Amino acid sequence: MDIITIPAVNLTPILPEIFLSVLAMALLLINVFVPSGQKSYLGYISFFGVVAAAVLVGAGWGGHIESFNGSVVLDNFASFFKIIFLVSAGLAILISDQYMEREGCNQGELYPLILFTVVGMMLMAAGTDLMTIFLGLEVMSVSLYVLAGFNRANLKSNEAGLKYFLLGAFSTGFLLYGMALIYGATGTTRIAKIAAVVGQAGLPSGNIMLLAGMLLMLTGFAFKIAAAPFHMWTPDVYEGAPTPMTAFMSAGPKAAGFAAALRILLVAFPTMQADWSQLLWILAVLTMTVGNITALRQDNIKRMLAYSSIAHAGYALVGFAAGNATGTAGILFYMLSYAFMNIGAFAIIVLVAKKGETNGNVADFAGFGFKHPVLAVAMSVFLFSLAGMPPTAGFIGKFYLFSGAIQKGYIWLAVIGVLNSAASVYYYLRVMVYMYMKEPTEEFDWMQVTAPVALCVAISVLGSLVPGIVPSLLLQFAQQAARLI
Amino acid sequence: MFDNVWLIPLFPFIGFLINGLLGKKIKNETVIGGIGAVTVLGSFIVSCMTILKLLSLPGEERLAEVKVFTWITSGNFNADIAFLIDPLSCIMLMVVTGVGFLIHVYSIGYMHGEEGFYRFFAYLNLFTFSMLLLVMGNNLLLMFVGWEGVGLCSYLLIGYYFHKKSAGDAGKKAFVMNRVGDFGFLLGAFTLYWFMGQNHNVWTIQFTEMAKSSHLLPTGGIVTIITLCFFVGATGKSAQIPLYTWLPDAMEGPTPVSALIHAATMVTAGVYMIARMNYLFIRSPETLMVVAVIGACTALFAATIGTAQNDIKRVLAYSTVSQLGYMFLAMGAGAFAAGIFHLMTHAFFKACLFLGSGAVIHSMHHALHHVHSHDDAQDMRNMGGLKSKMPLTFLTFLLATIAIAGIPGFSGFFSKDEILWQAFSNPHHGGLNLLLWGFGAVAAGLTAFYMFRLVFMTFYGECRITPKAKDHLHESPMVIVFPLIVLAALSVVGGYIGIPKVIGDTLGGIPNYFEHYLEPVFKYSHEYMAQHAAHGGHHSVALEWGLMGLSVLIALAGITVAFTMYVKNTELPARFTAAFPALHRAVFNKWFIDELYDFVFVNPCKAFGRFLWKGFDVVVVDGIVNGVAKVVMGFSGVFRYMQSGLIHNYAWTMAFGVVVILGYYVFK
Amino acid sequence: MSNLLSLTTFLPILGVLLLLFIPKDSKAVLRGVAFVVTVVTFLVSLPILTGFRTNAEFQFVENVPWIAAGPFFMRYNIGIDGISLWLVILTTFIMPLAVLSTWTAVEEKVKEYMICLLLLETGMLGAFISLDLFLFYIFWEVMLIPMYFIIGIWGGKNKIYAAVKFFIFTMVGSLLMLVALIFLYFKGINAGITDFSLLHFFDLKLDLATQTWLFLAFALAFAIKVPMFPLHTWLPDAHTEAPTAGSVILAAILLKMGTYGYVRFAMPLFPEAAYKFAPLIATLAVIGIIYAALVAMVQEDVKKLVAYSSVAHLGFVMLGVFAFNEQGITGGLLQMLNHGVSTGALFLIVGFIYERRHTRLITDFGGLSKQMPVFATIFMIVTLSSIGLPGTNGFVGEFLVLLGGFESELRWWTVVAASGVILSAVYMLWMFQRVMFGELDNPKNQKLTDLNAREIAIMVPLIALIFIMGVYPNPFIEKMDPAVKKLVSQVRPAAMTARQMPSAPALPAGHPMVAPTAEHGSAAPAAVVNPH
Amino acid sequence: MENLNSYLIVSAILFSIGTIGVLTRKNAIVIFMCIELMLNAVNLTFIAFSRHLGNLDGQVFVFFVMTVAAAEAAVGLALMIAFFNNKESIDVEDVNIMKW
Amino acid sequence: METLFFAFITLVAIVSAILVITCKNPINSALSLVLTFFCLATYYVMLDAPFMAAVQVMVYAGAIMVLIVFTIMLLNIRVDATKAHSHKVVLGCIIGFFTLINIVILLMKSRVALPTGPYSGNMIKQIGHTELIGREMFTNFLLPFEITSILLLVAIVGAVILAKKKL
Repeated sequence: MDIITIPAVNLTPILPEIFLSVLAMALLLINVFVPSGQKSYLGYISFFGVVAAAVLVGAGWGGHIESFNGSVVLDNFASFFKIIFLVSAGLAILISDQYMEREGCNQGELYPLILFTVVGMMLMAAGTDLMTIFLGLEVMSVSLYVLAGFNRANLKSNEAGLKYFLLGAFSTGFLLYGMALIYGATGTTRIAKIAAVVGQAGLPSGNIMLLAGMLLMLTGFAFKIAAAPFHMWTPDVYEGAPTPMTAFMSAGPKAAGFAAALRILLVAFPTMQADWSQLLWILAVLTMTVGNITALRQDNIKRMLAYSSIAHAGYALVGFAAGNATGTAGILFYMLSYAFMNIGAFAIIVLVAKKGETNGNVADFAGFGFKHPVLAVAMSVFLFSLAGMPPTAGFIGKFYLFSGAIQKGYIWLAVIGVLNSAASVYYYLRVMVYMYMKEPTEEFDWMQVTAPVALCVAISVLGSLVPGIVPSLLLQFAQQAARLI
Repeated sequence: MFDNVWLIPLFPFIGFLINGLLGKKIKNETVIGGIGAVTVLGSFIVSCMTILKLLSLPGEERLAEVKVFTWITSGNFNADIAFLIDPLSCIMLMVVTGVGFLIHVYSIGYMHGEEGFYRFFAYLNLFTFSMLLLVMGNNLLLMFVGWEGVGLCSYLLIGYYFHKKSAGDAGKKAFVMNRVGDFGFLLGAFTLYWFMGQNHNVWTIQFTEMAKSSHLLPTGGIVTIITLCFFVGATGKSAQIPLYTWLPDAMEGPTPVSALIHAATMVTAGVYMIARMNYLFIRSPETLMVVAVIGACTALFAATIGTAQNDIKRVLAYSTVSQLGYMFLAMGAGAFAAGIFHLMTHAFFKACLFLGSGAVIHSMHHALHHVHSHDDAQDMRNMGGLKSKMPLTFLTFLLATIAIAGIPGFSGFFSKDEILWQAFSNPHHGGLNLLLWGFGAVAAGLTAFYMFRLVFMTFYGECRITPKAKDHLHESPMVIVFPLIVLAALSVVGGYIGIPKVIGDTLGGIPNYFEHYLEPVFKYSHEYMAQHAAHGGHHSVALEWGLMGLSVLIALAGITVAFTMYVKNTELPARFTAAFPALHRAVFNKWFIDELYDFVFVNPCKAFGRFLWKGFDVVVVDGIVNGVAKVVMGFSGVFRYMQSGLIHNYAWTMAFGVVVILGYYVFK
Repeated sequence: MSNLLSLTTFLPILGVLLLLFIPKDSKAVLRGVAFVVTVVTFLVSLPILTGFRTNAEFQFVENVPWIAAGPFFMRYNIGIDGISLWLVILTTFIMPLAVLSTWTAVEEKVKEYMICLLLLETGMLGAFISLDLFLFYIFWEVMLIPMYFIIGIWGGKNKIYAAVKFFIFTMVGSLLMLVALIFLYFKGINAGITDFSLLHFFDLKLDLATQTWLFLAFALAFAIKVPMFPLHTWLPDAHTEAPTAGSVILAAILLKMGTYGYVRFAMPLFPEAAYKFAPLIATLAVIGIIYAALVAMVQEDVKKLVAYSSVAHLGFVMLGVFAFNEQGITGGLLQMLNHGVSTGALFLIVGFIYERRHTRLITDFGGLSKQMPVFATIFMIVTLSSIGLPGTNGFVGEFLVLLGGFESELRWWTVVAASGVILSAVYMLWMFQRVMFGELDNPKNQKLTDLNAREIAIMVPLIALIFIMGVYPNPFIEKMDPAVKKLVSQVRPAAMTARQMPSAPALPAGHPMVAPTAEHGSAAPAAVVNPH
Repeated sequence: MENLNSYLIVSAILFSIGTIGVLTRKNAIVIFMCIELMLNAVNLTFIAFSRHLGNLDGQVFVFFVMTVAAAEAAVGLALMIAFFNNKESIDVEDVNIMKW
Repeated sequence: METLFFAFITLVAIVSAILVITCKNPINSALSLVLTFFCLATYYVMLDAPFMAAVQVMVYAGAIMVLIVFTIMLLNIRVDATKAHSHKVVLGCIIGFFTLINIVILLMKSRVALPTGPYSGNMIKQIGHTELIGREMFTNFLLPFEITSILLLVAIVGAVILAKKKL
């Protein structure tokens, strides 16, 4: 019997992952020794850990290193997404402490779980093997189930966790079946090898099994990015989950879903683009429309933002359906901007809400604009960015997404997209209507703005505005990242 | 040579600026009135110099254009602020500034003590300015500026007593009706400009150039359209059927205004405009016929209404409408000079009449005011026997009345008779001529009747005012009487510069100076006529004398009837009304034309507007907008309830999605 | 100075930064600073006017790269020609007056209000000077935000409805325009164009079908902004609810964006399509003129009346612009300026009495002339300007529009439109009469005070402009003339080819209609063709 | 050894039965069991393919799927317990406070 | 013989799977599921994957199912006498049916890749399944293998957080 020799592996591609995992584990240990009132320190440590990880990711920019026999890769695409995840995590961490403290569930395990989630997402983005991607997805999902139900004394949180778990696991079934079919059709789980098989086999129409596998897998990712009709969990989970986690969930995992789906479809199935474009076209329309229209009549602001998040997935799908460089770059840019603007908005919600997540209705923002002008302006920036008004990052992002579609010739898709955008303006404006145009019913005197939250808001404002005014640099990064093949 | 003609409009404008901007501060009526009058006097003097200079030139050189600055240029379109000096505009200048000056003087006395005295003079000066622009403008657009400007001043001055609702209404009515005319004017101008430019590459709106290239125009056809459009403009401004109803209402303004604007000058603008563009009108027999018929009808129609009015100014107003009808009749007959001649004489005697009536009203008003009576100072039924109280006024008034009635030897006779003869003898309308003449002659009789009715009711018989007030009646001050005397004198002698040919010949070859003087203006028309028109039948001198005698007889008959009914046998009118109640009611109520207009245009317009607003704009247009929003919101509600919160539904939807997606590709 | 335009445009932003540091309770200081900033902006913009050389070139051009990523290259490319010059000046001119008009009208949240006004100014100026399609779009959208707040925060009773309607209505149109914009860009790329510069796209030859779609998208966005008939309903609401300064700016400048958009973008970019749709647009414009006039006639609220009158006036602008000839376009452009001045003034006037009486219902007034003579005079002048009385600015524009329309193929449209001249007199004068004339019988009106020095100071420049532009419009026309000529040359050939002229043209120039008769009995006089 | 298709069809049947279970059962734990059933069906597919293709990637995948199933079971059941603690029910129809 | 055996196992597997979704008592469902798992393990053996069969029995039928049963016991859920199924049974069955139809038709239509790998049944038997799997896992799939460690850690932490008695 031979001795199994573990091949030499290059750890560089997964350095950030390793760093974050180690940090998370260390935090788990440290947590034991930190008294319950001082869990903030864990937050600080993890925030700086995230920053450090971002530096690591940044240091790897421009390289292209495959490792683990083609299980994982370091490329710009992965790095860009990793930055998105780190931004989401960092911002979410900043607002977690205050929230968790207020809700009385500030347990130290929170931060390691967030970091593990990030690790999972990073593996999804960097994975070049279906197994890596699947396991990354599961690491992310399992952490998120826990995070959604983290406030376990709160029924809403329980419910969010449970719903997310059951539906997530259900969708995993389809995802896996899809992977199985692909495996059956190609004999491998390595994306590069699948691409090779797909490329030579005289596809796309040739092998329905491959197509079906791809579709089933796509539905699995559609669940993660909350695309209709796989979006149903989103509002409930977003509403029930602790607000910082909602913020995190809306930005990170969505981007991770896109990362994995983009890599698989663009690298492995470029020859079948006609098929998946067609599907994504329809999904995009459905998603945008359902998200936006349903959001129109929401009273709970978290729920409203959940529907808005569905709609945003729809916009991103517009770029995805285009499947070209412009659209892909648009998705990358948009996901990053979205992380800023959405988490920023949730940060404000964290501040305005009272204990037990009360005061979370749109109407509760009445008069906020003139009680806390700075925060209100920040909120307006986020909302305008979400609505896609220039000169915010949201606009540039949408511009690139729709441009991708138009470049591809999907004019009607773009038209539907912009009409949706116009409809969406209504509910974003509604928040501003309450903030600025209604008489205050409350004094907002319970609000206390702690430094981390303020930092989060400040970063988010910058992140929503600067790429809107001088987007070149970021766009160029996104375009370098979008060069997958 | 005429370099300083721009001073003519400038003076009144300066007066307007001073009075308008500083009048409130000045307060002193003499100064304000003085400024108003002196500026117009200045214009008058310059006008006199201008006309003298013009007369010193040989006939064919009597034309000058003075450009002040370029106003609008765009593409091939060019409009200057430039003045045209020719015999026609000079005549108008004399009328406007001369009569205008007298009325300004008169106003100082008449408006004494009125609130907003400065405002009145400012408007009056502005009016003079605008009227001068209208008259002197060397292009259609500048004329239009004056055209609208006088309309504006008319509006402002009619609404001078703005606290009276009737005054405001009347002003608005005048403006709007004028605007209807302006609409026609503009369309005419556009059509002309476009047609000449498009087809002949003559892109111009200058009168002289248009005249020069008028030979390019066809006869009838497009020219008929153009001239009809212009004529619509003329009917608005000059109160012809169908746009005449504003003029009687315009009597809401102070009397000097009626005299200046609604008798002597502004309302004649339409006549002036046709004369100015005679070379166009002559090219369209159809238009000429329309003009003549409208003129004749208006002359008769307004005269009938005039017979039954009791308001002294309204009688004069209808008289004005009627006399304007004469002028249009002349225009329609192609007798442009005759029309302008009547315009001038009419300015004299009608201004005199209005100012005289103003003096009466002024006096009545004061008397009634003294005894705190609320009787109407303008109602002739309250007057009577003023002859002795106001002898000078009476005398001047009588002279002017004789003039308007067409008694030989007075100015009105010459001009009116010329028109009637031209209507009868012109080569344009064939068989219609007799009818036109008939209308004119009957109208002349009616004119004589109602004018003398007015004189008799006002100045003769018993004084019907309350005895107490009677003592307060007295002659007006000199500042009022002086203009009356001047105008009365002009009414008498003004006609001698235009003695009709037949009389002149009989009297030993006295030429018709007026017609001769205007000859250059109508040169192109005459050329055209010489080329094209079939010459009308030659009429014998005897016929002309006969007709002249007939019209004088008719006039005399009218006077006699009036004398019978209102001096000798004063219960006759009542018996007459009793005998023909329907007729009287119709005439008294001005044939219900105002009501008809309200019914046909005004009310439907408002109702339609209201419908468009409440019924269409709010319900349909905005309804669609809000409806879209509502539908989207409705969908929102539906989608919202699909989000039932139940895991089964969610899972089912997902599985359904998978099945459909998969099924589509599998079964494809 | 080479970056004068940028300076003018972004000065208000500097003002905003300044305002941020002023405590919000010192209202007088806030107002003062805002006023000074707008005045300085106006003064800075004057050298643009004086330095403008009368030719068709874009001047004061600044052109630096801005966004360079992927297929897209956007530049910060600004400049003005004769068309935008006046709109820029109009904007800087109106703004100080607008600020001044809110001196006492807005007492709450003064700081935010002034910030909104200044942001708005930057947005509007930016839109007028952009020569990069993308840059234009940015400014175009940015404008919405401060205006939304101005209506929504400081507006009347129904302000939220009006503000949201305004925002979304405009947004729908402009987003479709965005799609068209991107599509156009890709067409451009295929034809070798490398960035969003407007000037490059002028040379792009597109086929008619493409042009049609693109034109429709652009036209919709601009039509909403203009607003043209059936898309106008946001306007009465927005105007009625907006505070005075908001209405003034909305009417005077914001609406001009729509018409400016047609002139600058929709027509020269898609000339054939524009020509093809000219009858449709003219029809809507004419309907707008008549319809809005009729509706205005029966309004009970003065402000709403003025709002509808705006619709009618802009109908004239559209008609003129789509006459495709020099007079029409010049008239349209002048009418834009005129409308800015006179309707702006009207809204100020409505603001004055609203501030005094807190009502705008016509029936609440009557006889104000007696109590407020100065006001009456000013109101009268502005009213007359609005109905286009010769000697005031309104006339010149309206006249040229009608003239241009008449010379073009839209003759019959023009005839109908001209009747709007009558209707405008009806509704304006009727309103004026009901407000200003009659008995002063309402006791509340008897206590009204006449305009104060500040209010007069606001109105005097406007009144002066009304007369200057009415009496001596030539300097205005001269500056814009080369640009208009260029525009005509851009759109006219297209119009000519699209028309497919019948083979026999009209009679040659100077050829008399009547055939010469004394031609030695020549047998074929009709065959003589005049050589020129 | 039976041919590949038999296994695949058995797997499909099991997968469908699992789906039906998820869609019809009310007890969250049973639903979870049904999901496990689906995963097992997938596993069968993987191994069948693996055997057919003669490479072991599929079997390795199955190994990982089992791990995942275990992890999910741990977290899922913990979530159910947490929910049960608050609501005294594990019926998914009681998981309904958030809707619309 | 083998076919018969396959048919028998299939029958058991399907029947027990149906029992999983029809039994009212969760415990019964769980036990049926265990039976299904055993059937699957049998399949694995038939497919020359004895190691997977062993893991199947140990991990699934053993660990996971025990956990589930424990939970059911722990929560002590009343056996709902009235309804174990939601009212959506019909809808659910339709979806399930169509899922099946879809997959079956798909399988009919599709081509499976030709055998590419070196691992025939004989070779597996020769070298030993466990070793082969081990080789694969520690060479080609080393990274996924490592990730599972994180996954399990997360699961543990999560489960502890969610279910521990004291907050």
